[in-house]
Amino acid sequence: MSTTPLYSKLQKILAAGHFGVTSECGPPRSCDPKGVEEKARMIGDYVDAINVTDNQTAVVRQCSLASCIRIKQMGYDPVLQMVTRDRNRIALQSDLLGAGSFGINNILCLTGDHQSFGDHPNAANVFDLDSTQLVQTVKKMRDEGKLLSGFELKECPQMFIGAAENPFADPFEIRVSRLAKKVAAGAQFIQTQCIYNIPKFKQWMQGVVDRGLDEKVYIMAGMTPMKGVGMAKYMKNRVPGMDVPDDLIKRLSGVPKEKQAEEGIKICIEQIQELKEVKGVKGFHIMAIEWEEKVPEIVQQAGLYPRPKVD
Amino acid sequence: MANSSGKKKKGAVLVVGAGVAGMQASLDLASSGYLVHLVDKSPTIGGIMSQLDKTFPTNDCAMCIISPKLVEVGRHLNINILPNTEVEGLEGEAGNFQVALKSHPRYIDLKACTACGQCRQVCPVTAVNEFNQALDLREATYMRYPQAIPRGFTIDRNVCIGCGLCEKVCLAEAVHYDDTAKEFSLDVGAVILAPGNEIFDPSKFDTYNYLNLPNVVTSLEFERILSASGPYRGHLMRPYDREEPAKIAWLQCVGSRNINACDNSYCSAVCCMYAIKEAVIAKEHAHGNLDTAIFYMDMRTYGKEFEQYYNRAKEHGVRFIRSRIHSIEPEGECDLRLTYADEQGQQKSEVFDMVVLSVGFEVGKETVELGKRLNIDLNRHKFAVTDGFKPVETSRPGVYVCGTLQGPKDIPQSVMEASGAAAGTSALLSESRWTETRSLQLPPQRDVSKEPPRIGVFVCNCGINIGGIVDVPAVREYARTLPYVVHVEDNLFTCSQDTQVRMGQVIKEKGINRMVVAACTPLTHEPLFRETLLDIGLNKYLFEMANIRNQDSWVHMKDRQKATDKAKDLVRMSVARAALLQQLEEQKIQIQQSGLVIGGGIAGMNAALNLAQQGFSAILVEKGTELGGLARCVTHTIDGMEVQPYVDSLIAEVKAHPGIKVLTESEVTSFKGYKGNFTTKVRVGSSLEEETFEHGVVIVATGAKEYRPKEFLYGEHDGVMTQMDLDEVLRQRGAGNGNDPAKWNRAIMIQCVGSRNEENPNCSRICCQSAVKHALELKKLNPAMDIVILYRDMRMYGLLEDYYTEARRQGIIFSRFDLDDLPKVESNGAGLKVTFHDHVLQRHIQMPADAVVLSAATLAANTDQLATQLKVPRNAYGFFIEAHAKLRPVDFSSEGIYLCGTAHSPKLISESITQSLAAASRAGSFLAGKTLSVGGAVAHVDKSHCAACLVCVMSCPYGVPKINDENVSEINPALCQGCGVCVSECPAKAIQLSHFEDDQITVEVHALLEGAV
Amino acid sequence: MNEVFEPKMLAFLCNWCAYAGADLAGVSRFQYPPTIRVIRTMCSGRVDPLYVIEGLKDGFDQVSVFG
Amino acid sequence: MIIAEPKPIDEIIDSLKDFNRILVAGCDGCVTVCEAGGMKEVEVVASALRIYFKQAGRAVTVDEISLTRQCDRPYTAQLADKIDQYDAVLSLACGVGVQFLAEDYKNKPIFPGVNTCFMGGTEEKGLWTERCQGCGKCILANTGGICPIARCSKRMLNGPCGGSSDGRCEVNKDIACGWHLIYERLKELGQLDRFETPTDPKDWNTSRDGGPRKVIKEVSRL
Amino acid sequence: MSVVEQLLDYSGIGRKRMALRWVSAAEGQIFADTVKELTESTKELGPFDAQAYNLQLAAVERVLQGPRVRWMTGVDLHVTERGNVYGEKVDEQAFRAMFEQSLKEEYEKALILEVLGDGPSSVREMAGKTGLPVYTVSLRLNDLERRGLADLQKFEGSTPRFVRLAA
Amino acid sequence: MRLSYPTNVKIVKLPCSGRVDVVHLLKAFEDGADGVYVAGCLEGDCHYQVGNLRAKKRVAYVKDILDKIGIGGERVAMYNLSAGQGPRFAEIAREMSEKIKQLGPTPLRKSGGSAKGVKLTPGTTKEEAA
Repeated sequence: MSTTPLYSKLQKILAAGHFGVTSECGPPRSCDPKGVEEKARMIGDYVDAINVTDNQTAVVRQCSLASCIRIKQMGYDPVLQMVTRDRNRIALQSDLLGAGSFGINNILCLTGDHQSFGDHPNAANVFDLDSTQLVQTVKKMRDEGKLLSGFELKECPQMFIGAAENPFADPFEIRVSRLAKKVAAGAQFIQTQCIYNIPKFKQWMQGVVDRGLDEKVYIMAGMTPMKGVGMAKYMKNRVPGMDVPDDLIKRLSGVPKEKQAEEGIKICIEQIQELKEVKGVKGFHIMAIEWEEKVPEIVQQAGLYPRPKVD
Repeated sequence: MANSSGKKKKGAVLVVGAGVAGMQASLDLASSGYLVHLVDKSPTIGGIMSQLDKTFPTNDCAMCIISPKLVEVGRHLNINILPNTEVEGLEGEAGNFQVALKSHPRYIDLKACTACGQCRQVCPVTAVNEFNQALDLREATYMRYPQAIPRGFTIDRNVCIGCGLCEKVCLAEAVHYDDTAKEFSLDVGAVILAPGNEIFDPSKFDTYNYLNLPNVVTSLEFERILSASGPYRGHLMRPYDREEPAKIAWLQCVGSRNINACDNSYCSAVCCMYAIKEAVIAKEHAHGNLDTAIFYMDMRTYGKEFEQYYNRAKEHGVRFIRSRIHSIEPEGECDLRLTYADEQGQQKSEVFDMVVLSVGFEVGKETVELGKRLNIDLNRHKFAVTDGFKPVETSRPGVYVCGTLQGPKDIPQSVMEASGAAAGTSALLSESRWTETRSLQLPPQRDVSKEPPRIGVFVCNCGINIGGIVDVPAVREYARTLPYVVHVEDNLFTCSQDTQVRMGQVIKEKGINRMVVAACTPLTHEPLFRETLLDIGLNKYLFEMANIRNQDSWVHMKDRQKATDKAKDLVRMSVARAALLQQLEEQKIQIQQSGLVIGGGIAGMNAALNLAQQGFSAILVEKGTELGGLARCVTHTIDGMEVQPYVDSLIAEVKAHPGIKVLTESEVTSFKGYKGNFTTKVRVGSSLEEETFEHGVVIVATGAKEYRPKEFLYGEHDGVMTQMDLDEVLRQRGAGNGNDPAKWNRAIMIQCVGSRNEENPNCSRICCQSAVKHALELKKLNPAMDIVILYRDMRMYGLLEDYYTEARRQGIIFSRFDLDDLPKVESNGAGLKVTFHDHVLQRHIQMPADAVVLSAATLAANTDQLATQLKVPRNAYGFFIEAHAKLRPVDFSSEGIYLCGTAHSPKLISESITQSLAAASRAGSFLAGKTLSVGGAVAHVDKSHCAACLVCVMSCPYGVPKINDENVSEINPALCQGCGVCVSECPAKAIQLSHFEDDQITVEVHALLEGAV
Repeated sequence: MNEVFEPKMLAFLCNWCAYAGADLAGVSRFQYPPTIRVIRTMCSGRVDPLYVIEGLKDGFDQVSVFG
Repeated sequence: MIIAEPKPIDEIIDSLKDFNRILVAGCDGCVTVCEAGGMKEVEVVASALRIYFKQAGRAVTVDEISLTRQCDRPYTAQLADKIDQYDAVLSLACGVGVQFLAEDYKNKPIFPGVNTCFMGGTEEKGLWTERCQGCGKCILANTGGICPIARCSKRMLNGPCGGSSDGRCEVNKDIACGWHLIYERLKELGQLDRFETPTDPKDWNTSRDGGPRKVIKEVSRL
Repeated sequence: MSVVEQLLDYSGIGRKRMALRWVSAAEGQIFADTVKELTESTKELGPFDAQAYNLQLAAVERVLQGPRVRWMTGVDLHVTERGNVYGEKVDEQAFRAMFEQSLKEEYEKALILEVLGDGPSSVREMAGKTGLPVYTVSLRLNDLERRGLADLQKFEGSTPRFVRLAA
Repeated sequence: MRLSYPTNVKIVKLPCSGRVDVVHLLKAFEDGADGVYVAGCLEGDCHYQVGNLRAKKRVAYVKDILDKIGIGGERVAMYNLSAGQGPRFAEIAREMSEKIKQLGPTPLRKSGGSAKGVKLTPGTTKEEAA
C-alpha cells in the first residue's frame, strides 16, 4: 500500500489494517443548518468518516463543502464529494483550496450524474475535467504543490484521495482496467457502487486482485439496505448501472410487506459478512439512503462495532 | 428449315380462347415476332378472370390486374382479335395449317362503335346478365363488362326483337342489322388452344336445391356479389332479401371428387383457395361479425404461400369443418339448414343465411366438339391429353394447349402454361419470326422545341354522352379565348376515324404543335390520339386530354350548368399544361441476343434449350459437376413416365445444341448492367478461371432440395427413410442390391415432415403424390403389403385425384393426424413401431412396421449470394419472389430477369417444365424485340444543381440513381420507372420527371384555381 | 250507400270513327246514360295510356277509349 | 456536414410578419443535403408564407432563391443586385450563412429559417446524427476513431461512467454509449492498452476561445 | 290500350274500369249500346276509390311514362306484322308474352320506386308496402340500381336501406 | 357506372402519388384551393412500390404547416383506393366536399390578400425572372 503520509482518520484506520466503515449523508434542499447535523450525530460514532454528496442526482442541495465544514466542526471526519459536472477546473481547485483551509482531508472525485436526471435538465453542463482528471488534479496539488496551470501553492491541500467505481457497469471487461486507470491517476481508496450481485462483485474483485490493485488501493464495498421490494425493483429497473439479481427481489417479496425492511437490513448484514471474507475488500461504505438511522444497527450487527481508535 | 412438304413455315399463330391464358400466349407471341389471330366465341376477351372479385393469395383486385392486359392485347399491332368467332376445322401440319373459321354477326361495327352506350340506354329488351351470373339483367345490346375489349357493343340476337331503336339513336352509325355470319380461312404455323373450362352447373343436383333457394349461390355468383362492379356493387348481401348475411357456409367439392353420375371424379384444384379467399373477403366486407364456415374433405392449399393464407384465414376466424354435406334444406322463409356428421361421427345441424357452392371446373360440350374438330385427343375427363415431359403439346403436332383445357388449374399456372405454349410455338416457328408481323411506318418527327405553343383544342360531344349534358359549343368558344389556342372545334365523336384524318389536316394547315382533346378519358383514348400525332409527325408527348365525360358529364348529369363550368375549368387546365409540354425523345438500345440460365436441372435445361431453339444463344451455368439436378433422384412420375431416360436425352440435346454453352462446376461471381445488356462474370470449372458474358436476359432455375428430417428417428434407424430415399431403395432393388421392399409386411408413410409446421408453414405440394406414387408401386411389388399413409390433408389436386382414388381402391389405408398429436415412431429392434391417433376409431393405435417413409419437405436451395448479386427478392423461406403472384409468375420485378422451376416453389416435373418454357418465352419475347426504347417520361438530373446528397439514391424504390464519376446523380433512363419519388424528395430540386415536371403540374393547379383568390 | 250509384265515366273518342259514331248516336237519338264525358281526339292513337290513369286519378270510375 | 433542421413555420412567421417584401434564400450546401434549407425547402417555406400573408389579407411579396453557398462571399454577393427590392431576408442556410448575409447586407434584417444543430452525417434517409463538436484538438487517434466529446453525454475522456448498460447511454437508451463503442473498437484493433493511459485534462482553448475561432492555413493564404 | 288493361289488373284496380271498343262512323247504335253496357258493368263494380289506389295509380303512371313501355308499344306492330329490322316477323304470342313480362316487371319496379319516394327503405319494408314477394322486390330493386334509379344509402346494422335517385 | 359526385372536385393526374410534392399541395392552397386531397393506391398496392407511403408522409407534413399558418390541417387529406373502386371515389369526393363546406372557403379568398413571389436564379434579376 502507498507510503504517502497519512492525512485522515479514515486513511489511518485503513492503513492499520482494520475494516474501514464510511457512510454518507445528503445535505438538505434548503438553508436549514440542522439537517446535516442531525444525520451526522446519528451515525458519527459508528463510522470512520462521513461522505457528503455533491448535488446528488443533479438535484440542487446545500453545498457539499459547507456541509463538510459543519461536520468537521462537529468533530467527525468528513469525505468531500466533488463532481465535475457543475464546475470547471478553476472552481474545483478553488474549492479544494477552501477545503484544505478547513482541514478537510478526504475527497471523493466523481463526474456526477447527468443534469438531465435532475431538477435543472436545461442547465449547461461543464465536464471540463472528468473524475479521473480530478483525481490527477488533486494529486498534483497535494504532491507537486501545483495547480493545473503550474502555479506553485504555498500550502497544499492534504487529501486522502478517493474515487468511485461501479463493478457492474458495461462493458464489464473494462471495469478492472478502469480501476487501474484511476489508481494510476492517484486514487487511494475506492467506494464502489451498491453491491447486490455478490458473485459478479467477486468476479470483479478477483480481477482486481489478479492485477495486484488491491495492494495499491483500499476497496470499500458499497452497501445499501433495501427498504422493500418496491425499492429493489426501482433500483433494478430505473437506476443506471445497478445490478439487482432476481433472487434478491424474490427473497424480499417472499416476506410480508411490513417485514420487508427488516429483511432488507438482514440481507445487507449477511452480505457484509460474506464480503468480509473476500480478498481485497478493505472496508464498507454504507449508503442508507434517507435511512441513516439504520446505519448503527447495520454496523453493530455486522460485527464492525465498536470502531477502532487511531490517532 | 422447312417441313415435310418443303414449304416455309408460316409466321402466324392461331390462339383459340381469349381468357387469361389465351391473352398471355398471344402477347408473348406477338411480341416475339409472330402475327397472332386471337379467336374467341364471345364478343369480348377476358374469360372467367374478368368475373372474379379478388385473387388469392394476394387479394389483388382481379379487374385491376387484368384490365391492363386487356388493353395491351387490344392495342397490340400484331394481335388480330376475332371475337364472336369459332374454329370450324384445321387442315395441314405443324408449320402450315389452314384454319377454317366462322364469325358470327355482331350487328355493331366495331370500327365505328365508340362504346358510348346510347344503344343500351334505349334497348327495350332485357336478358339475364351472364357476366353477373344471372344475378341481374342486361339489355339485348350490351357490352359484357365496362372494361371489355374490344371496346364495342354487341347485339344479342337471341333476345333482340329487332325493334330498330338502337340504330336510330346511334349517332356513329355503327348498327348494322344486315350483318351476317362470315366463313373464312387463315394460314397459320401453329395453334394454341386455350378455350378454358366451364363452371359445374349445380342445378343437376336436387339435393342442393340450387334453383329454388335464392340464398344458395355458386362461388362464381358469390364473386360477383363481392365485386365492386357486381350486381350489389361490392356490398355483401344475400339475394333473397338483400340483407347482409350473418352466417355463410361454403360447401366444397360441388361437382368435383365424386363419382356420382353427374359429378366429376377429379379435383378442381382451385376451389379450396377461392373458398378461403371468399370467406376472408366476405368477413372484410361485413359490417357485423360475419360467421363463415367452410365444409371440406381435404383443404388443398398446396400452392406457393397458400398454406399461410389458410392459416391467416383461421386466425381471422374462418371456421373449417371437415365434412361433406349431402343436402341443403330450407329453413323458415329463406334460411338454409345444413345437417352433417363431424369428424367424431356426431350428427350436427346448423342454420345459415347463405350457402355458397364451391363448384368445380369441367370441359364444356362445345370445347369437346372443338377438340374433335381439331382432331386432338381428350382424356376420360375430357381434358386434352399431354405428355408429362411435353406438358403443353397436344396429340397433334403443332397444336399446343394451355390453361384449364389441359387440366383444372389456377390463374398463375394457366399463365405459365400459356407462356409455355408460346415458347413451344416460338421454337417451332422461329425461322419465320417477323415475317407476317405488321409495323408502323411513321413520318419523321417535326422539331417544335423552338416554336411557341400553338394549341388545337378538340371538344367531343361523344354522341350525346357529353353534348347532352355539357354545353359543348360554349366550352368550345371558351377554349378559343385561352392563351396559345389557335384552333378549336367540336366533333360528334372526336375518336372516329374521319375526325382523326381531319385532325391531321388541321394540324398541318394551322401549324398546331400541341393538341388538347376534351373527351372521354385518357385511360382508353390517350394512346389513340398519341398515335394520330405520331402519324402526322408530332411527338406523342405533345398531347393532353381533358376528361369531360367520365369525370364530368357522366357524373354530374343533374347539373348541366355546373358540369359545363367544370368542363371549362378542365379545358383551361389542359390547355395551360399543354403549353408547357415538351417533346421527349426515346432512345433505342440494342438488346444482346442471348440469355444466361442459372441452374442445370430439368428447368434450367429446358429453358436454355427452348431459348436456343428460338434462335437465341444460351449460357447454362451449373454449380455441380453434371447437369440433371434433383430429377436424378426420381425414377418415374406418378403417371409412369420414366424420368432418367428423359433426363439423359435432354442433357444430350442440350450439349449437342450449337446455341448453348454449358458450363459445369461454375458459379456467377459478379453481375451488373440492366435489361438487355447484362455483364456477368462466371467462375468456370475447377480451373477457377473467370469468364465474362454479355447477355440480354437471365433465367434463374436454381432448384430446391429435400429436407433432411430431424424427427421420427430419421438417420438413427435404417428403416426410416424419406420418399427420395425410398426411390433410391426401389432403384437399387431393380439393380438387385440392398434392402428388398417386396419383403416388407407393412410400410407406414408420414406426410408433412418439415412442412406445414411452425418452422416451415408452407405446403411442399408434391409429397402427397410422391407418397401415393410409391404406395402404389409397393403394392405392385407385394400386393399383400399393408400400407398406411398418415396424412393431414391429401393434396391430390387436379387429375392426381385419380391416383388417390386408385390407392384407396387398392386398400391403402389413409389415416389423418393433427399437428398437435403427431405420430410417434419408435425403434423395435430391427423393426419399427408407429403410434398414431385414428380419427375414425377415436383412439391411439400402435402398429409395427418394416419401413417408415417420411414425406419430407422441399426446401429452397441456398441462393443467398446469387440473390444479392442479381438483387432479386426471396421470401422468408428462401424461394424467389416473382413480380406478381398471378399474372407475372415467371418474371422478376427487375426486368430482364426470369424465374422457373423449384427455385420459385416446390412443383412437379411437368410443372417445372411448363414454367421453364414460360420463362424462356418471356425472355424470348423480350429478346426478339432486338432493341429497347428508353427515355420518355423518366427522371433526369440537372447536374449543375445536384448536391450529390444521395437523397435520390436513398429514396428510389428501384435503386436506380447513382452518383457518377462527375460526382452528381445519374438516373439511367433504361431503368427508371417514372414514379417521380426522387423528384419530390430532391432537396435541391435538381431532378425533374419529364412530362410531369413541377411547372407542368403546378400550372394545372394554377389554371384550375385561376381567379379563385 | 243510399244514393243510387251513378258511375262517372270518361271516354276518349277518335275524331274519325268513334266520335263520328257518337254523333251518329245523337242524330239517331239513341239513348245512353248521362254518365259519360267525352273528349275528342284526332285519333285514338293519340290517346296516351297516361290519360287513362289521369282520368282514374281525377275520380272517374271508368275510362274508355273508342277507336 | 453541418446539420440543421427547419424552424417551425410559426416561429418564422413571427419574425417576418411585419415585412412586406421578403426574400427566402436557400443554400445549396450542407443544409440542402440534410433537407433543411435547399431549393425545395425554399419553395415550401415561401409558399407557406404566401398562404399565410394572403389569408392575413396582406399584399406581400415572397420571392425565392437558392445560393451555391452562403458561407462564401462571391456567392452571397449574388444578392447584391436584388437585395434592395426586399425589406427582409429569410436565410435557410446554417448560422454561418445567416451571419455572412447579415455582415454583407448591413442595412437588411436577415432572419434564420433553420436551427443549426451540429456537425454530423446521414444515418439513413431522414435521420442525421452528430459526430463532431469542432473542439479544435482532435483526439480520435487515442480513442479508436470514435470521439468521446461528441459521443459521450458527459464528454468523459477516461472511460465510461458507471451508468451505461447493454452498451446504451444512461441518459437515453437510444444513444449508444460512446465509450462502449470506443472499448469495442480498441478491442478489435488490439489497442486496449491505449485505454489505460490516463488522458490529461484537455486543452479546451481551441474550443472555447474568446470570440469566433479562426483557422489559418498559411500555405493556403494569398 | 291492352297495356293499360294489363296494368290495371296488376294493380288490383281491374281491367273492367276501362274499355276499348271499335265504333265506326256508321255505328251510332253500337255506340249507344256500348255506353249502356259499360255503365251497367261499372255499376256492378261500384264506385272507384282513387285514394285507396294512390300508390298503384302512381306506379302505373310511372310505367306509362317510362320509355321502355312506350317504346315497346311503339314497335309492337313493327315486329309482329310488318317484320323487324332483320326482316323477320316475331311470333305475336311470343312477343305478347315477353311484353307482358316486361310490363309486369316495369310495374313492380315502379311500385318500388313509389315506395322509395317516401324515404329510405329496406327490401322487407318495400315488400310490405307494395305487397310484392320479398325476392321479387330484391330482383327488381337490383334492376333499378343498375339503371341508376335507386341506390344503397347506408347499412343499419346488417340491413341495407335504399333510396330513390332522381332520374 | 356513372356515379355522381360534386362538380367542385378537380383532378390532377400524376404517374404515382409519390410524385406529389409538398410544394404542389402548398401551391394549390396558395392559388386558393379550399381543400386538397391526394388519392393514391391502397397501401401495400402501390404500382411503384412505396410512392403512396411517401405521399402519406408529405400530406402529414403539409397538414402540420397548414395548422401552424392558420389555414387548418384538415383541409388536406390522403385517401387510398384501387382502380376498381369507382363508388369509393365518388364517396370520397362527396365526403371531402362536405368536410370543406363545413370548414367554409379558404381564408385566403375572403381576406383580400395578394402575396406573390417569383423564383430567382443567382444570375438573373427579378425583372428577368418575372
